[in-house]
Amino acid sequence: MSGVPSTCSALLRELRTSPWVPQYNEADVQKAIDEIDELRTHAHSVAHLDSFSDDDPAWTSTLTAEIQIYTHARACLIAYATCRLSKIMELRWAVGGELPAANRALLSPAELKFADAYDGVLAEYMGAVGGGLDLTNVASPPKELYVGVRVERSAGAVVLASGQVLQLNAHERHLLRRADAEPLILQGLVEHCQQ
Amino acid sequence: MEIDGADPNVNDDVGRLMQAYVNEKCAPHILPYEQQLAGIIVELVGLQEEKMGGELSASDPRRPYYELELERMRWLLRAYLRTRLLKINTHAFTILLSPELKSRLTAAEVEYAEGYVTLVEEHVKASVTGRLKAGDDNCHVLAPSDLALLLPRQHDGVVFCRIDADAGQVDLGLSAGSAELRRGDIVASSFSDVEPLLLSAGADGGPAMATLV
Amino acid sequence: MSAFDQMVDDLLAEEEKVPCEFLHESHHLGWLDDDGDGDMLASGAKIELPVYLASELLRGNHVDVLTPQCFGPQTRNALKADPDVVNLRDKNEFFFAHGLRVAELTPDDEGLPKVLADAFEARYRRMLDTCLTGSDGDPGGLTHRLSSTESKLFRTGLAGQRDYQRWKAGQAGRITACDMIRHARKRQRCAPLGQSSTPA
Amino acid sequence: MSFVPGDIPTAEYEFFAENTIVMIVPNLTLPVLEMIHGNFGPFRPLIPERVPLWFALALKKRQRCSIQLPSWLGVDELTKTLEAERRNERFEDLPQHFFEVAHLLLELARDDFGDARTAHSVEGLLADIEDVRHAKMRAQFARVELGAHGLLGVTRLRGLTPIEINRIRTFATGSLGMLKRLRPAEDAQTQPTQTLPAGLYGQQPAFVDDRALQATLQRRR
Repeated sequence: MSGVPSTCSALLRELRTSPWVPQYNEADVQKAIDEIDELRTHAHSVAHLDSFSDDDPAWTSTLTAEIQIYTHARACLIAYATCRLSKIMELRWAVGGELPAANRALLSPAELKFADAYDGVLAEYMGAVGGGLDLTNVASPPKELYVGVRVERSAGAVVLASGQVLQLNAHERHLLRRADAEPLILQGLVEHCQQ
Repeated sequence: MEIDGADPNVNDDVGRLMQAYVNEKCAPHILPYEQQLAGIIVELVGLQEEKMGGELSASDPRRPYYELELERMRWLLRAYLRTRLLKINTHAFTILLSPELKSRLTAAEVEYAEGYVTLVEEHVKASVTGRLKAGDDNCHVLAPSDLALLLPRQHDGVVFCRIDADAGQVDLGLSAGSAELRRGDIVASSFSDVEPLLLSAGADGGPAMATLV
Repeated sequence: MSAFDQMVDDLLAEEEKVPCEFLHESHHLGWLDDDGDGDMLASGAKIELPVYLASELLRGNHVDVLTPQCFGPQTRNALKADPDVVNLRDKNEFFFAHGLRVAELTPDDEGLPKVLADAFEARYRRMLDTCLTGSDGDPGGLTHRLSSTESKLFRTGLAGQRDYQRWKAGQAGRITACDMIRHARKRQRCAPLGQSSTPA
Repeated sequence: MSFVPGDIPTAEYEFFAENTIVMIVPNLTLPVLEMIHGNFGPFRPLIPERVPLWFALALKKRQRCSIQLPSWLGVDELTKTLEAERRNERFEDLPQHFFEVAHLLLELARDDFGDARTAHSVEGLLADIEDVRHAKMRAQFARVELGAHGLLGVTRLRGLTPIEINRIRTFATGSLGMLKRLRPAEDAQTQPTQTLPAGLYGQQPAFVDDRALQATLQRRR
């Protein structure tokens, strides 16, 4: 194993094998940033050495290698950041509304800020297309106006899209309008039972 | 079963919007917004909703069927618009850099794309590039190489395309060059090779010469 | 697989290694070589380097790139003899993506592109059969032999097949909870908040 | 939930199919339905009317109509289709939503097939047709020919219905795309940029003041 820095790729590998996103890893991100800074500082100092000559392949190969290594590491870090954003949006689109607390707990402060700001951009678009169509949490095409659901675990009261308040008590069944039922099912609060 | 079009009482636009949705789902990059088509359906949905809230009596036996149809139409519109937004998420940087692709978006979609790109850039600056040491203030800006990273590299992809009108000799861009395409043929081809067929309306602005299946 | 996941895979595939031979000395690069000593990397040093690095050094005529062992004669012969049974995952996780890059960096090795294409095509047929028959489970341990590209394709193939069968069984209209939420919830129940689950 | 080209759930094909116009015989009275999809009715008991399938099925669930089966769904017709399908290498031309409509009617309007035995034979014939076509599809997709007439040939997929293609769409398009990368047309002027020539990050250095460094290196080449 040669000594090419590997913190960035470790972050990517962790992200790649995670069902959603892994806990934001500030320590490793900082370590990766330090690695990039160090290599970059070194590359610049090499170029300013008195003995440095841009005609000498023994020097230019060094520069080439160092620039490539930190450029790659930088790209990995940016990919880590943006790929996590894509997962955040993916979830936002899947459930509609605010991200569940369990998911929010995995995010960095900057990511939470992004999530909230993104909500704003999305709300603006949905307001502009009119008709009050919510484009997120679209489940399978409608078959019936009403959907039968079963409550798995008690989850307190929820406010339905229609403004009605529904008490979710374990093992109870309800017949809800589709628009009311879908978010509850997608968020795993109730189960869809087909007749 | 192909009797839809033959029936003067049936509104073809519904089927055409379904096809527009499938096209959008299958095409690897954004297609022109079906302004007219989607506009008609949005308007009809609005009118129908008005009717339900107004003139139609609460006990009218047709009400549940009207409601179910409205649910179906709203689902279709949502699915179509949603597919486009998700695609814009994926290709936002590419789209905003290409005047041709950008012109395919609605004003609201452009605004969405720009808002979204700004947020991504801000986030990347705050959590990566802005934290790196650099001898220059410009490091807070995303470099072209960072941008290049954010542009998905596979713009093209293979699609299944059904020819809906005799298209004559068509260049499929492969080693064999062109092929004679007849109505009803189905080809698996690069999207870029069949895109012109997909976007070409018939002589009188009628349906396109091909659809994605 | 979204474009963002693809970006991650592309970057990781760029980290796969190729053997390089340095054509001259290089200052300060001794640390790249486990066997070397000191600051200077010797001319003629043979080191395995990630593709992203090897390609730039090759462009500057600093190194020669050799064909990695995972694309060597042994693999080629095995792939020619019976492409289905070769375990590509063991050879290289990103066998085809990496192979394409290696082929670019070793233009003299004219056989490689055809080996890759023929192997992919033969194995594609095998996956096609399994996907289309939609048999459950994993006949012949297929998934363990697939490279990353293949296993992604195979999974989408099986998913398509299962979705179709679910529809035939009258289950397609059933709405289910979103996976991403289920995982996060499960995780939250197992690990206290704020504690990273990253293995040290 | 993120965008993956061509990823369409099978359930959506059923949704599209539900717009197919079918003939029903209602047993209720309803004024004209003025819907977005068109005007249907008025409905009077025993007077056949043309309606979208979803509406027919909604009435059917309330036992308010019987549905007249499309002619292609009769035992004789299906037997002919199956024979032709077996005899010819090409795919028979079927109605766009052949499988979806048949599936829905068998599930929700079984009594309209007459007796239980008829419904059963229809089911058997449909399964056979599906299997024969499926086997052909397998053969066609196994015979990958780059070049010639499009990636897979122009005529040999003719006749496939969308739901059949959808069944393996993402796998097939993904595999063919990869094959195309691996086997670029020999004489073709395929763009070399497709295969990530200079790594993933283009030629530009990430930091502004690195451009000077990069320029230093470029000069030597």
